[in-house]
Amino acid sequence: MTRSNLQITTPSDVSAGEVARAVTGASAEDAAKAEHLGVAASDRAPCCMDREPVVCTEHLTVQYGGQTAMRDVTMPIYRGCITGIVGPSGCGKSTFLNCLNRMTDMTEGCRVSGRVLIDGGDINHGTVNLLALRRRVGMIFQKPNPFPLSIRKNLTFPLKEHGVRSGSQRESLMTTALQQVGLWEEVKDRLDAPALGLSGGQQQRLCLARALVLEPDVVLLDEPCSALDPIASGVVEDLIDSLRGRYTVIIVTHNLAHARRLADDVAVFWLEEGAGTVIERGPAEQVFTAPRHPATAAYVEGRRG
Amino acid sequence: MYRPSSDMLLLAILRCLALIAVAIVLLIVVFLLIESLPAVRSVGMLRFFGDASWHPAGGAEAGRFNLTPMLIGTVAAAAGAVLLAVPLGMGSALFCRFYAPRRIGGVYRRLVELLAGIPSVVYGFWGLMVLAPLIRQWQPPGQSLLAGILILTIMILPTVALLSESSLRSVPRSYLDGASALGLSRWSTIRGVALPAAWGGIFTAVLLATGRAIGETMAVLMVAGNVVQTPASIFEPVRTLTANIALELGYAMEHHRSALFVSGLVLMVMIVVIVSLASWINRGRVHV
Amino acid sequence: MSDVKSSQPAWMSNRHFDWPDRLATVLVWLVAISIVAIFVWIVGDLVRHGVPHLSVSFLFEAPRDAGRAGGVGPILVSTGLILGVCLAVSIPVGVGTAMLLAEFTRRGGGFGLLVRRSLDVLAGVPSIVFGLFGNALFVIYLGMGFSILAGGLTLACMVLPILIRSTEEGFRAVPDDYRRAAAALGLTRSAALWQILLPAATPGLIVGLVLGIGRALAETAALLFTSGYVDRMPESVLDSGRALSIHIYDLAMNVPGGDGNAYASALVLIVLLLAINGLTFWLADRWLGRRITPQ
Amino acid sequence: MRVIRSMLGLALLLNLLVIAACGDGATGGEGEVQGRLIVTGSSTVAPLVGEIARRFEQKHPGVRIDVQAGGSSQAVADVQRGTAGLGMISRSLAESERHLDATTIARDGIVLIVHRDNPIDALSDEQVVDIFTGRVRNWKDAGGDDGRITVVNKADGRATLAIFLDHYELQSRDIKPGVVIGDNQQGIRTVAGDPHAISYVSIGTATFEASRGTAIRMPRIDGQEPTLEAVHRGEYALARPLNLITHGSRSALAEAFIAFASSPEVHDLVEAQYFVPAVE
Repeated sequence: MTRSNLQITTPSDVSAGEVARAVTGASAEDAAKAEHLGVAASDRAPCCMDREPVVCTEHLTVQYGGQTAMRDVTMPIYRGCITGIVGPSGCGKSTFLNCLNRMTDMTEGCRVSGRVLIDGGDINHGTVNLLALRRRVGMIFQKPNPFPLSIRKNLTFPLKEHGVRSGSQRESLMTTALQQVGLWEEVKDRLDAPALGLSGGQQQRLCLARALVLEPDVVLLDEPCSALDPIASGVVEDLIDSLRGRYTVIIVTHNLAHARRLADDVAVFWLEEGAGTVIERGPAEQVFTAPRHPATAAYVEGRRG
Repeated sequence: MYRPSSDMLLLAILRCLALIAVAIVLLIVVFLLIESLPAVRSVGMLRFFGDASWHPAGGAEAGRFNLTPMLIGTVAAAAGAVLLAVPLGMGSALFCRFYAPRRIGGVYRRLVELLAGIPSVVYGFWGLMVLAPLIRQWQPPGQSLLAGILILTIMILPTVALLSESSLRSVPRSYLDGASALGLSRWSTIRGVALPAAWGGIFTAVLLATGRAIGETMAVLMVAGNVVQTPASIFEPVRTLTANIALELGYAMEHHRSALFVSGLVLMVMIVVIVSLASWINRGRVHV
Repeated sequence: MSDVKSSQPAWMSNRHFDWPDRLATVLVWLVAISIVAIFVWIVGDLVRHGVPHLSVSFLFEAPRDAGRAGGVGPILVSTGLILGVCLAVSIPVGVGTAMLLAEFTRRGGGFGLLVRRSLDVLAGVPSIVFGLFGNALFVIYLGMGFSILAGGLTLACMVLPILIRSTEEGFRAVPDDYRRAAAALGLTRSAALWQILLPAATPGLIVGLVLGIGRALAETAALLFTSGYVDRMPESVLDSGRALSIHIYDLAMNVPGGDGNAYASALVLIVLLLAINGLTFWLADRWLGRRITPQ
Repeated sequence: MRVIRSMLGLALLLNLLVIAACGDGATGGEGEVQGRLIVTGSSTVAPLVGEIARRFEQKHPGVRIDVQAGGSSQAVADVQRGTAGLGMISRSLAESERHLDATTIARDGIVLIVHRDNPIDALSDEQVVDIFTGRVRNWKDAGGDDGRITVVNKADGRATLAIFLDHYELQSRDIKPGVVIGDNQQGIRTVAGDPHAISYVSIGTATFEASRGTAIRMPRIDGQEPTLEAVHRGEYALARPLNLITHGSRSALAEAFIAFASSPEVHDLVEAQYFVPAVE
């Protein structure tokens, strides 16, 4: 992990100077921490050690019908890491997530200012191919939302729409994805059964498979376990854990234990002046053991939030 | 369980009132049967479908009672209208739900509702004054199966559009969000997710529209030319079962009148089949 | 900026052209535009030809010369009377049935199912079959002759399903808490119905009424052989009376030179229906907070 | 059982309504007639009877006469059922209708009508038959301009159709129509709107319409001038009587009205409607 490495992957110096500074600053700091925590971190995910920012937000502010919901979030997210977004409800965590694949476009009266850079490209730029962007940035929702189709079609239909012409190729990609989420053994005999007949945990894993089958780089998870029972929740959690290194994972959760177990990095959102913003971010260990912001300290100790 | 007597009385009254709806259906069927009985008895059901032509004024002996051309006319007009109205109506519903900017969508929807409220006699009048003469310039005589199909299409289109739209509206937002998060295009989302999810409601809409097309009288009567024949092309005039009744009931006597009630019975059977189909498809819901 | 382009990720360029998606968009817009065009065409035609014949006196005068001249005064009165008969019969029956269906029957119960199926069938019966039925039962069998009474009763049978459906929705929209609260107070169900549920369900009833009136006003085929087409001022509900829609039909089909007044009458009818339609949605938006779809 | 009982209840209710309805039927006073008379039937006769009724009402203020056009067959049905007190038919009584009483109030004929722009001036009987049976399909072949003929025929059950068929010894099924219509007026309207159409209607109606500028013409048939004078002289082959019919004993009102309608007092009305007054 070197400075020159960073220079290559950050966007142009002209436009993203500030980000570069933020990134550099953060990474220098993080590097120290990483060295400090060295062994533990590398045990979990060697890939995460590169500290190469994939997603950078820059003064990101979101308004719903004139009401500011999230203000001035500037944050890098590193390749191959699991980044946990924590904080009390209503402080802009989901809003932040929705900015990263422009799901905010779907909400009437939603205005986004600031920038989101993925691989150095501004996703709000006019020429962006939104469909390709969303293929690159997968998303899992709080409530499992498989399509009202068969299990098979839930996976093959998006593939087909994204131009995978060959049926046999779609089948094999589907099989791989289902195996990846550990669903294959459970559903291989009833691939043509309606997906809505699966249990909640199975549905959520199907949704994950549906996202993974498109081979995204970044996976956004919006409280993926909150609608599941503890056992299903554990299975999904293990699954997310296994994504480390291969995908850049951003997970919103209000379950602190969950974040502590899973995340490499953590960002704490807090409501300040009626809008959510990041009050603290850094490696998970540091945020949980040595919080710098008093609100974070109160929050992680369970005194507030 | 204890029930106060006032409750029992109320329940009894309400039951009687509710039975009126049942009674009306029964009475309709009974009267259609009673009135069509003389013709069925002396002409025989077979002749309604096997006679050489429809010339019922001659009585049971000299008259001819073939309803088949009108049955074909009814089915052809309704089928043509449904074939045209379904894609258009669905397009309209999709426009409202997925394509139109919010304000335009609202205004547009109101407009379709207004179209739904225009009486059939006004559509018929417009067809008579505008549509049929237009077709006549191209292919005389103008009053034709085509004119009937077009007028029926305009009439049932709002039904298809509004019911499909409310069916699309009931597709959960999470499906659509899921589809966009996968980077599916608008059309892929509609084709792959929204339409399959709304299928039941849309199919019901189509069935109800078919029922309406079969049962429509005035507009078809005014534009379709009313010649009893099996049309060889869409430019030829046809007579539907409904138009036949409207045209001849006032002048019909004895077996002729009775024969018209037979065609009413045939219509009724078609409608009951369609309604049953619709409620069978919708058996999960409360209402058709 | 050139280096931005060179290091740009693949998804940044929108060069990919999604043919099916574009085609669908164009088609859907075309459909919407053509529907608007047809609407403008029809309504424009009616307005263009109808307005010159329209005046205040047109609304009050009697038709002369088979309707080519004069107005629609008696016809509006007949239409109103037919509607009046229709509502006087259908409201009590409709409200009672809706009350029973919503408050006293289980969803899967046999009696409720019988009534519901009957209403479904009734809603689908073609209006001309109602005409046949009304002609056979009211006009001939019950000896009412061609009369406003016979026409109104026939229409009452027709609008019953619409009225019941909407009123039942009105009852169902009343929160269960009201019922429980009433029961907890030891009220009889009839008392609860009259005092609490019926007032709460009134919006549904009114929307149903307005929809039913719309349907009844637009009806022609069911009235042809029940209320007849005498175009004079009716003196009682036993007189034959010509409804507005039948007047349009007669002028359009049977009166050479009747076009002008047919257009004007059609315009009057449309304006009446628009007013009623507008009222429906205003009421629905205001009271029910949801939209009612007419079928 | 419950179903049957409530159906009975409904029937009872409806019967009560009807009994109430029948309460204020026509009542004949002494000397001055009054009450209500319903007249239904032929659309050919209806406008004339309407005018006569208006004049009759002016003379007898207590009287209301409702005239309803339907068709001759409806008149027969209605007077038999008693739905109408008086019927109008545009033909003689048929063999099977001898039990009814008919009074002729005027005479009429049937003419062919074509669009005003159609140059055809005369048609022979053969040509008429050929056109209506579909053997001739283009006006070119009947001496006119090029253009497909639209045969406008009347629906089964119309008196005009029966007389037309009778005259040409045709069966209803021999006719190959392009459009089927109900009333005279509808026929006139259809022909006036279609330059290639041909139909047949009452002379009275056609002359009346032509005089008010409707776009129709009446070609000669087999050399006969289709005029009221010809009908008057009894020379017109396609002529017919216009009758008022009753069933059973006539009410005082019906009697008075029939007497009025067939009296010379209304000859001006008959002529104004382009019919020929009945010869006393």
